[in-house]
This record gives sequence, structure tokens and C-alpha cells, in this order.
Amino acid sequence: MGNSSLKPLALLATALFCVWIATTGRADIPFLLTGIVVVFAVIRATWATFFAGAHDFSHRGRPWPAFRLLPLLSYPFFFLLELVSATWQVALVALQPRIDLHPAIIRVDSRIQNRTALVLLANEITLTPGTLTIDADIPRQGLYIHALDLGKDGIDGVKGQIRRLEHRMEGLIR
Amino acid sequence: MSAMFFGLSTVFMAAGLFFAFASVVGVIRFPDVYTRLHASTKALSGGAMMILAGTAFRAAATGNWPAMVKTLLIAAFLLATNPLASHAIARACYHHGIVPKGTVIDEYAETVRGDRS
Amino acid sequence: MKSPRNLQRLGALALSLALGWWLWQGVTISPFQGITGPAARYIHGTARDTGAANVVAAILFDYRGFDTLGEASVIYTTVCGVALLFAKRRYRRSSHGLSFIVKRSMALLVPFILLYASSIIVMGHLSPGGGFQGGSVMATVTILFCVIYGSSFEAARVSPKVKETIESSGALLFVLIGLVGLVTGGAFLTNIAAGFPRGTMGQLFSGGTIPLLNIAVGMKVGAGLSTLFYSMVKILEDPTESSPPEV
Amino acid sequence: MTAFVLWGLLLTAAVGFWRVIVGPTIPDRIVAADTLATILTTFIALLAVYFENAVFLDIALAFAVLSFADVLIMAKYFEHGELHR
Repeated sequence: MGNSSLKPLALLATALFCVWIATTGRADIPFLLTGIVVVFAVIRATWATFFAGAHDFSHRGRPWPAFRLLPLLSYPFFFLLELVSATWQVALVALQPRIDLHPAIIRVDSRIQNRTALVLLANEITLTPGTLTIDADIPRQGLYIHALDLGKDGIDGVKGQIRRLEHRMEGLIR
Repeated sequence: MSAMFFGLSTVFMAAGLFFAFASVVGVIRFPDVYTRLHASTKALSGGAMMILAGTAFRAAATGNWPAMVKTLLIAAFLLATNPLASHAIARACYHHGIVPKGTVIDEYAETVRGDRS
Repeated sequence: MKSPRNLQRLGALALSLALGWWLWQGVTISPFQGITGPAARYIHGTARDTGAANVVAAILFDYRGFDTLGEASVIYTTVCGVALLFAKRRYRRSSHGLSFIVKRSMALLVPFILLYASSIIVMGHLSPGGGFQGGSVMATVTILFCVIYGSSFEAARVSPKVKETIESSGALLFVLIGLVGLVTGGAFLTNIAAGFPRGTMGQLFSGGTIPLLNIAVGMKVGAGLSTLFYSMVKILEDPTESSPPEV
Repeated sequence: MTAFVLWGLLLTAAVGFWRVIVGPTIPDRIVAADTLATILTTFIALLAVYFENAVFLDIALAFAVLSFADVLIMAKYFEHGELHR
């Protein structure tokens, strides 16, 4: 029991502690000690509500997936690369002399079971220019995505892009 | 090392300025709310991220490590909060009844109609 | 340009541009140039007098600490009055919030925003910020709970009694710190002269009572503003006055 | 260079203000204002480089953390017609 819940807790505490060091911008002994106290207080105030037995889960399910460490560390680089390439494409669309858009709202069914991971995937799709998550059909793992321009590849091009993001997300969680 | 960081920061700032301008042009030229949201997201992912990266490199060039870490924190918070706002406003617009212009396919419409009836 | 509304908007644009130019002029003046009188005295003497790096925090909690106690009491009195006025009304319990994506992502964000608010409060005497600002960020988080998760969420998780307790203990902490000054033979809210350590400027433990008073005010403002919002939300409960929005 | 980027960003924000003024519907204005908020957050962060004063980064951080709240509140209002449900 302790083993199953320890890993997300350790991850959250580490992330919070890093954010504490970043906001204060110092690494003296008093700051680190105060940081430990504050991180403990914040986790004490939010863990039971938002992470352990999360309030917005109607039936049983793991609210918080266990992440693999190595993909988690390499994840930001791939994500930023994806971001830059998509941004470049949309910038070209915005600056071309005549705007000829074919927007569409399509449904993409995902394989990801864990709801938090699905939400992270939805946020990632929103962050990538060119695709925007409008709604999620959480019980059946479907995402409704507004695509800016279907382009010449049609629906399959957008779905392929989503699949790539989804594949990486699947490698991230256990 | 410092000169390299300096040059990198200049490159990133110029690229960020270009993307910010392109996104604002997109916000003005695109036809409806949903497509404008795409352009707005680009202001974040292209413009803000690159300019903040340039700022971080500039801070690193002068050896001001706390400022660099804080800049990266600003970028992380922007990345974490912006999709929430975009998604919420898009969904609210759809449920309020603003019809997207010129969509080829709309697979969401039936779901919303089923909810309303 | 044809309707008066557009004219009004252009006027607003011109006004904001003028304000921006003015602010720019204010930002670009070099520090210590042309600052005379009491301002110069505070800027040069703060480090020696209090040991705090943030001059505004030093003025708020040391030079005019008693005044700040009065200001905080204004919030306290307002909260008590509003809570009394709307005590009879009940929340309409509703868990209609925004979509699941927003709910779940906000759950992942809340610890980080709370940590940021705490860092504003704790670093109040070293960097821009302090009790009032950090408390406001905390209250913003609780207001977002109502917006995102529906009004039943906050009422179920944090009872108004807990908030009242936090607010009252913040006020009590403030007064107790002030009383230490009286005990040691000084005036109410005496800082360095009452024996609190000055520390070296820039360290966490410096500035005597200023960090402690920041924490007290942070508790007070955070819980107080949150209580205010949740008392005011009950006004909207009246079913006759709800109308659909116009776009 | 920094001054050039700063002026460019200001010009960009002024151009984007056009959508805030003439936006046909309120969501258009909100989206445009959110774009401007993002751009101006980076503007404040750049001011820290320009003035070589790290204090501006704290202001930019506060802006980055809290600027999404207004959009969420507007979204709630559009979706439900009232804020407190």
C-alpha cells in the first residue's frame, strides 16, 4: 500500500521543492529548511483532496499515474521540438497572403486508460498550435479536437499528429 | 561561453518577436473565435517561450543563475496555465451557441445536442 | 468610428497609451536621483533601522506597524459584517463546474500556486510582495475553486469556521507580537529595540518582527478575502434575478 | 537589441489591440486580451534584461500565475450564465 502511493508523493514533493528553490532564487540553509516546512504544509493541505482519493473521480480508478523516470526527463525536449515545428507551420498559415482555412472538429479515440494522463494529453494537444481540445468524453476516452486546417492530408494527417503525441504519453506512464 | 549565450539569446529574441507578430496577425485575420484561439496559443508557444528562452540565456551570459531559473519558472507557469484557459473558453463558446465558421466536419455537434435535450 | 461607443473605446486607448508613457517615464528614472526629504531618509536608513531589504515592507510593518494593524482590522470588521448580513442565506449546492479537463488540470496546479503564495509571504521582507499580496493569491485560488468545481466543493472542503479560525489567529498573532514590545519596556509593536534580532540584510532571518507580521497578515487577508467572496456569492442565490448572458 | 525587441513587442501589442476594440463578440475580445497578456508578460520579463534588475521577474511571475483566472471566470459565465453554480 505504501509502495503504490509513495512514488507520486515523492515526485510531487520533489517538484514542489524545485519550484520553491526557483521562486526564492537562493539555496542557503535557512531557505532550504523553510522550504521543507512549506512543502510539507502544502502537501498536507492538498494531498487528500486532489491526489490520493481525488474528489472528481466518481468510480474507482488510479487518479495519479506512476511516471517512468527516464522518459519524464527527456520528455520536455521532444515536446519543445514538436511545439516549435507546429508553431512554424501555423505562423506560415497566418502570414500567407490569402487565408484559405478548412477547420474541422474531429473525434479522436485514445488508448490511454488513466484519466489524469488523458487530461495531460488533452492539454498537450491544446498547447500545440493547430489543434485545440474542445471537450473530452472521459468515460470512453474520446477527445474532440478542433483542427485549424485539415490541409492536404485530411483527417488522417491530424490524427497522425495526435497519435504521435499519444504514443509518447503512453511511454511516459506505467 | 558567455559570448555563445549572448548570441543564442539574440537569435531567440528575434525569433520570438517574429512569432509574436505572426500570432497577432493571426488573431486579427482569422475568421472566428476558434481559429483565433489557435493564433493565441501560438503567441504563447512561439513568442513567449522563445523570448523567455532568450531572457534566460542573457541571464546565463551574465552569470545571474537565480534570474535564469526564475525565467524558466515563468515559462513553466505560462505553459501550465494557458491550455486551461484556451480549452475553457473554447468549450464555453461552443456550449453558448457560437457556431464555428466553415468547418468541414463537426463531430461534436451531436454530443452537445444530446446533452441539451 | 461612427458610433459614440467606438469613439469611447478610442478615447480609452489614447488614455491607456498616455498612462503607459507616464509609467515608462517613472520606471526609467535612475534610482536615488532627485529623491529628497522623508523618502530619502527611509531609503537610506531602512537597512540600518530594521534590517529588511524591502523598504515598503519595512515601512508597512515597522515604521507604521500600528497603522497596518488598523488596516487589517478593517478587513476583519468587513468580513464580520458581511458574514453577519448574509448569515441566513444558504449556498445553492451545485457541483456544475467547468469540464473535467479543467478540473483535473487545476488539481495538478493548486499545490504549485499555493507554494508560490507561501513564498510571496515568507519572502515579504526580501523581495516585492508580502502578507497582503500572498494572501490575495491564496484567496484567488479559493475563488477559482468555486468557479471550477462548483460552489459545493469549497463549502464541503474548508468550512467557514476553519477560515474564521485562521483569520482570528492571524489577528491574534499580530497583536501578540506587538505586545512583546510592551513587555520589554518599549512601545507597542517595537521591532529592533525590543530585542528582536536584526540579522544581516538579505538573509531569511532578518528584519526582526517583519517576517512574522507578514505571516500574520497573510493568514488574515487570505482567509478574510475568501470568506468575503463566499458570503457575497450567497447574494446571487435569489432565483428571480438570474438572467442569461448576452454576447 | 533588447530595446529593439521591446519596441517591437509594444508595436505588436498595439496592433493586437485592434481586435480588442472591434471584436464582434465578447469571446473575441477575451481571446485577444489573453494574447496581449501573454505578450506583455514576456515584455515585463524583458524589462528585467533591459534595466538589469531582477525585480521585474517577480512581477512577470505573478502575472504568469494569475492571468488565466479572468479567462476561466469569463468561460464559466458563458457556459452557465452565472458564476456560482
